[in-house]
Amino acid sequence: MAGNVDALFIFLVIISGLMTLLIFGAVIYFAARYRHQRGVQAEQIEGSTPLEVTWSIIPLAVFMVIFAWGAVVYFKSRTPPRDATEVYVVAKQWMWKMEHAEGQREINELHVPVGRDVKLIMTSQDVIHSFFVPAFRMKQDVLPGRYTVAWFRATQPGTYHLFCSQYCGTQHSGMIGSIIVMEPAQYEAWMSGGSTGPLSATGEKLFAELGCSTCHRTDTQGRGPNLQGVFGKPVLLQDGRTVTADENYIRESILDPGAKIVNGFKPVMPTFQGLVSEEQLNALVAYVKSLSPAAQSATKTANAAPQGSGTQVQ
Amino acid sequence: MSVHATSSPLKTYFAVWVTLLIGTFLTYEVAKIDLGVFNSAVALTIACIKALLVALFFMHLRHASEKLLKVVVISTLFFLFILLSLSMADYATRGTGASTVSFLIAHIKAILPA
Amino acid sequence: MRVTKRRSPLSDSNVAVQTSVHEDVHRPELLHHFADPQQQRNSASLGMWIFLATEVMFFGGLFCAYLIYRNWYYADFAAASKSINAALGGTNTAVLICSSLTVVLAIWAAETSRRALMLAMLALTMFFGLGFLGIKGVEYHDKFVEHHVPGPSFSFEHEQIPGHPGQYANPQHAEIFFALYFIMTGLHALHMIVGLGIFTWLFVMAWKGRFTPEYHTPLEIGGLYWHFVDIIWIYLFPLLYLIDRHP
Amino acid sequence: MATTTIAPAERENYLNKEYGLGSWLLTTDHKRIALLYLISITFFFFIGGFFALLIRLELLTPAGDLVQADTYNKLFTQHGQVMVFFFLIPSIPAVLGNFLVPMMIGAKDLAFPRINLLSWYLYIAGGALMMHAMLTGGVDTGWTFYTPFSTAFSNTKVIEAGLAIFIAGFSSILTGLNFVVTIHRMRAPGMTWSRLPLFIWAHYATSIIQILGTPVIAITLVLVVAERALHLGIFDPKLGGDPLLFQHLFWFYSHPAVYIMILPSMGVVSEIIACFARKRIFGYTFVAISSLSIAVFGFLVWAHHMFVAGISVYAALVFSLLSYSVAVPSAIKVFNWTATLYKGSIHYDAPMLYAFGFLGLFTIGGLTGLFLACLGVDMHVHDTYFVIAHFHYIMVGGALMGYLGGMHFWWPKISGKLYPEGWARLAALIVFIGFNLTFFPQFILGYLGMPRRYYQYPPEFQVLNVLSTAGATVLGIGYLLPMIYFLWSMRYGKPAPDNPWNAAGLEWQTQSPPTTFNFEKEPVVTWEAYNYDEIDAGHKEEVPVVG
Repeated sequence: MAGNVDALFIFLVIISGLMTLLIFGAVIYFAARYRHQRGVQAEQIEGSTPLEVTWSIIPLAVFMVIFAWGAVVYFKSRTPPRDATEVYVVAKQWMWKMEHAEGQREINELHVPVGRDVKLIMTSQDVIHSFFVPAFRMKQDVLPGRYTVAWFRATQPGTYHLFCSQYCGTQHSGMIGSIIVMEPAQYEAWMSGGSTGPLSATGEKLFAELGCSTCHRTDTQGRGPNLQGVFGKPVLLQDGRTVTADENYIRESILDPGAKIVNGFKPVMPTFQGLVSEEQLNALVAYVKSLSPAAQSATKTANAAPQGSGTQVQ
Repeated sequence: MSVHATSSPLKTYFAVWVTLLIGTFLTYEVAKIDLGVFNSAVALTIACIKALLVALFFMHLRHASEKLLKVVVISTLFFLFILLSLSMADYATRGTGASTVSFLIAHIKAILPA
Repeated sequence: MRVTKRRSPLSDSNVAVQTSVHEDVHRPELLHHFADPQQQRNSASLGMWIFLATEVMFFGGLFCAYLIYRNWYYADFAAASKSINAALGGTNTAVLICSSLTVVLAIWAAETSRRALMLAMLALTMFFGLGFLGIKGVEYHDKFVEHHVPGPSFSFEHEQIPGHPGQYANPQHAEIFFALYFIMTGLHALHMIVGLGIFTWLFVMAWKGRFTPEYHTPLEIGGLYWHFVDIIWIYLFPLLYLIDRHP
Repeated sequence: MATTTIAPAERENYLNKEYGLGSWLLTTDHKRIALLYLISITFFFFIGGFFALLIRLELLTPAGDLVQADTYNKLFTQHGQVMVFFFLIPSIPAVLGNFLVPMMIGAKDLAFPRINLLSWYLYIAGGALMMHAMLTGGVDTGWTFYTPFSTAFSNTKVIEAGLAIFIAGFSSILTGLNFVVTIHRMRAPGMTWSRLPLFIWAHYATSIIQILGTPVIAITLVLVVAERALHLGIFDPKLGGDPLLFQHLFWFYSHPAVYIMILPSMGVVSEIIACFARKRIFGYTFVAISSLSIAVFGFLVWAHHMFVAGISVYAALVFSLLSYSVAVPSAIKVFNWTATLYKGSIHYDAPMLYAFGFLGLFTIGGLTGLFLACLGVDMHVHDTYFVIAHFHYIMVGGALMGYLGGMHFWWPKISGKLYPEGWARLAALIVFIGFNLTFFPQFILGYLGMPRRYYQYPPEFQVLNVLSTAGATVLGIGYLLPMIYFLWSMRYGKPAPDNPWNAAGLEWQTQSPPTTFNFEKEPVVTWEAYNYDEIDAGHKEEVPVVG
């Protein structure tokens, strides 16, 4: 991403540099050339419509180029690749809690392998924060009550700043951390230690403990919908609407089950708001995702260090 | 009030008054019939007509001697429309959960014969 | 003294050529910085309309918030809306419409030198205004008794969603409805109270005989304000009371 | 510039007509109210400036050592709130606008003089409440009041500050209302729309924003205050609300509010450039129309403050596209001012130096706005010092340069005294250099990734921060100088002639300082705006206003 943003940024610097030179040059030249001299009167000029049109249209055209280019870069950065490694991020005043899909937990640090897409599924426990890694030219606000998603791919091993860039209270400037980018081999070594098992396994255990599995059965007999293969698919709701089962939908269904009732089911599920923590929610979401082949493959291929697709210029 | 004094505006005033009362009654009664998404549409249409009547006749916008007052009203409504439409544009297209767009489509589908 | 006053075609004033304004005519209401009564009246009316424009945007922000949540939490809002008394709301709409009528009649009476009628209509307007607030008070009282006022004692448990038997409204979302309901109707009621203040003052002025067929600008300006408050209610009523009323 | 006649010392004017505190506090004279505003906004400017100074001192070192973190947060919050709501927004409209709008159109006063006074009292009430909030604990939410921090987490005086801004907002609304009605209704005979000075057009456009935008922030603050006081859930996701709705409503006003600050400044600059280039403004119509289009388009772009806040991607695209629509009229203005210089007869008096400064700083500020409107770049520079630098270039470089330029330009008219020209030129130079030294490094800081509102920062950012702090010191001196010599000139300055600049415009056709009703008799306008050819050709007898 950094390359894309930088190229655009440099383009903008050149464009505005030229504009600045043009205007400053003209102002300074005119100011010197036409300075007041005794006996010389100013020459009145009313204006010129062709000129006005020219200097409206040309900037507008340049602006449209900037817009289009910016939109493409933005769109790319908002669309995480399907097979990205997933990390759940919980922000709170004033720390970052990270949880890898494989189960490793970290605070204010995030270890990632070089050259692999990393998708961040982020939420906040209290106020709005913002996940900002200047080196990756990437920033996304982290909101309470919902997930926001961001992704990046590191190209150089090293340690990079992680800042909270949305003002969040007293220790806002202390809510910093590091992204530690490692060679794949080192990363494997790091990953092998200190895990309590994959996040989805924690979620599976919770799923049983909270009694979810009594209704959400793996057959068609449950009182709740069968969750196998649901993630990422469109879901038909009772009122005729269709939603895509993404992270936010699963989250909402746990916390506010009455909001979107799946067609053919009764609104019998109790809310789990206040009963599960953000970390537990993440585990449950990870578990539901693991029930879908696409998500599963993502977790499995996570260790296979996929090569860049080629279209992604770094 | 030489500007808009016609012979006697009383007739107009009472006619508007009666229309407004009928409109209120109609709004109240129509709400009891299930029209799906069109319940709100009907209620808001009647409300707009009522508001227009008050503005045109009671507030004398119709007879206003100058276009300026109409310009003020129309441009205010334009900016109100900007506020409502552009902020809702965000909500209607947020990918998360059921968007307003799919909500409307679903409602219209529900009303159309299968 | 000025004899002619030319304005360009672009000018917004209808006064193309204003012929001799007699300064010897006693005009206590003409403020010193205006050239003539027409200019003063036009200024006052434009000022009021612009003020109403700010009011539109003021309520507009609330409507924006309300409409977004109403779309989001439609079912919960419908359930909450069903718990408020639409008959009282409808009655109040009628009361306000009647008060708007009495306002225009008062102005008409001023235009046609019917002092007694003007005073009666002004009094009647205030009567309707107070009636509106009284009915509003009854509604608020009901909500208070039912614990529907947002706050620590708020409760909206096991309230059916209209049209979905067995499905209950989310109390949190209903609380947002009631918060907006109280803020919107509360600010509207505040405007009514200000309106009553204005009309009390107008009544006193009328009593003192300040209004003539030539000069009753305050009456017109106050009337504009009153009608505007009426218009706001015309929208509040269906939006808040009639979300999903069918059985 | 050549001065022709020296005014007699003791003519009756608006300053010496009455004496005593009551004659000021109960005045309905727009000129006296302008001076009341001048004194009060200067007071708030120095309060806000003091906060800025402390912020820059704290940032001299990477560690948080000068003040506590909480104090620092209050400093930048209050710096923003005071400067935006109590200095910049009222600055040019309430001081220069109040003083000049009636005079420029040939009116005796604003349409509603008592409402004008009321608006000053509202401003003072809001200001007093703000002062009280600051003195009894302060506010730490950032000037943006973002929820849910402001409604549920901050334990500072959010309610008081919110109400203070709410009240001050009504002052702003009433000023705008008064201007619009005045411009429509009170123009002198012959003062057609196409003859209006561009200052008036700019204030007309500003007033539209004040009238239509301010109520929205007012109601938003009402909701924040209500939510905080009563624990409602309108903006709190824990209770089902959406914090982004707050941001939408907030920026619906607060983005156009930037144009409330910059548009009047553009009006001032148009007047100054025309006068000191002795020329008609190039493309008068386009400059006038561009003011209006900035006001209108300004309302269409607000969510470019929210590109990374979690709004829909599609909405972001729309808002990014619309954001460029406001850049075009701004560009048109800059090009037209530049073209006005062509074949002019340019004088380098202090007001013109400020106007040059405005041109340069506004150009940089405007162009960096393109970066922020561009989705791809905004992802990186949003909420960093890049944004800080950008909006200071607009709001301080642009709005404040215009304000100072205008104050110098019209000071002879306002006070009846001449300011010391040499000092004024020096001050203009110091402000320009100090400003760039303060804020240009912040662009680089932002690109390197230093987030805004940071109390301590990684050591690699120190060099640029030290530069910035050094610049702020220079800038501070630059702002103190005019304050000192303006005060000095009131007592020791040479008496000003009626038209020291030989400028066009009705305000120069009356005496300095003007009488209470501005003109001896109602002026009749028969000439176009900026008729410098006629003035310089010596046809001065064609401007028969003062009896």
